[in-house]
Amino acid sequence: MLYLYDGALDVPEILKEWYEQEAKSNYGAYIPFVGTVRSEDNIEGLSFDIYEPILNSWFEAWQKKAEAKGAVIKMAHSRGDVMLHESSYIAAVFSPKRRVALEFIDEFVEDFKASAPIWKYDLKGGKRVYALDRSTAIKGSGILK
Amino acid sequence: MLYLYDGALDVPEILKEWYEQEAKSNYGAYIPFVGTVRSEDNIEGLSFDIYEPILNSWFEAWQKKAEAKGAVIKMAHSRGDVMLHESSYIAAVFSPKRRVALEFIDEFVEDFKASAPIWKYDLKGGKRVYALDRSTAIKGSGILK
Amino acid sequence: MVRVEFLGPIQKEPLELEITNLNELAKILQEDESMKEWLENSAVAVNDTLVSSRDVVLKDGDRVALLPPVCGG
Amino acid sequence: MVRVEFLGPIQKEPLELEITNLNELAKILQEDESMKEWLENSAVAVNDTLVSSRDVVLKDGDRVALLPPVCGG
Repeated sequence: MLYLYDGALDVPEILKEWYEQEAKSNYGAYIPFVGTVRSEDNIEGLSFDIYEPILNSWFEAWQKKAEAKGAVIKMAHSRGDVMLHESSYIAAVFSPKRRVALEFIDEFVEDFKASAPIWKYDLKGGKRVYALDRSTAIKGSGILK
Repeated sequence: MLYLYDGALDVPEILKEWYEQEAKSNYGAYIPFVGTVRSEDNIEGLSFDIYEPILNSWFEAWQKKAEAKGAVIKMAHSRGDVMLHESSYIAAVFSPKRRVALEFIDEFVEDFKASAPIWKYDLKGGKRVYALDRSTAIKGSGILK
Repeated sequence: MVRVEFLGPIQKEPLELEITNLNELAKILQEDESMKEWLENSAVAVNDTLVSSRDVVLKDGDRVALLPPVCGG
Repeated sequence: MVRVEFLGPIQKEPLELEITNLNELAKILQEDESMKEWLENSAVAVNDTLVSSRDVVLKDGDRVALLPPVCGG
């Protein structure tokens, strides 16, 4: 399942809900990845735009990949502003055995960074500045140039 | 930090405590690994023996490795009986950036499985049966044979 | 009519264009100097599916989106 | 005296032995048929530090532990 929230994530609550959702599913491994806003370059926080239709289809494709290995993926992400030391992202894999979960969480998070249609802005002096230097062009970009 | 508990772990509470302990430490990534007892081979649960002196020194060596990369590791484990669908193990890495945390949690969990002085027993018909077939001889075993 | 949307940080209002393929769209957007960098680093979706070449026929009611470099998390 | 402990699933009471090295310990334990398999798959710690060879001098008060195959988690 994919969950989008306005503003920062309630990490303890989400980790708890997901754990309880799968409490009887007989998964042996649960690996969440939590992303938190770091203090750097004098930012006050980050802000996010999300394009949901493509995010949903990207996520569904991953969910199918996970199912094929007997695993399940959950993801939560913030829309809008998230301040320093607040969290904006949680991804989690549940699987029967640990190897699948350890490998999946790594592949999933890396592809998320490279492909998920989410745009990040630094909040500086009350302004929203697109974080182009930390962003990645989606595979196949440039066909209209 | 290393935390040992009698019986099953309170996973939501531990994940929450650890998240809050590091809330202001400026880590960007938090990756817990949660191990839960699966129903298989008609077991009623698992049971664990731990030899603490060597577990402590093994853990401290890993904590130093983590510190050298600017990361921190936390671990919780159960002593004694843990029943089906309860959890017996949590390991977590906090680090500034995601790559270090993703690689560390994998290496740490694998070395934990191969080296940590913890013995697992299946609970079957009220008896404690050593899980030899799923156990790993510690590196350097056999010098007295 | 084909609707063209510019996502995320691209500061450009949506367009409604009479076009039948992505070559025609490319020609129109290349005339807009402010789009030069975005055309180089943006991906293109037709009806919310990413496409990897300009070889796509567009029909009335189709939606095209430009997706600039991403950074979730 | 050197104290020898058998950890985890090894069902054997601790021993107090007058030995000065691990070769002497090996000889004593090899005489116990119930230890045969454990000697093959167990690691050895002296004063809670794992050792990788029998080349260790033991002195009065030292503690030796045998660690059979592990499976935490």
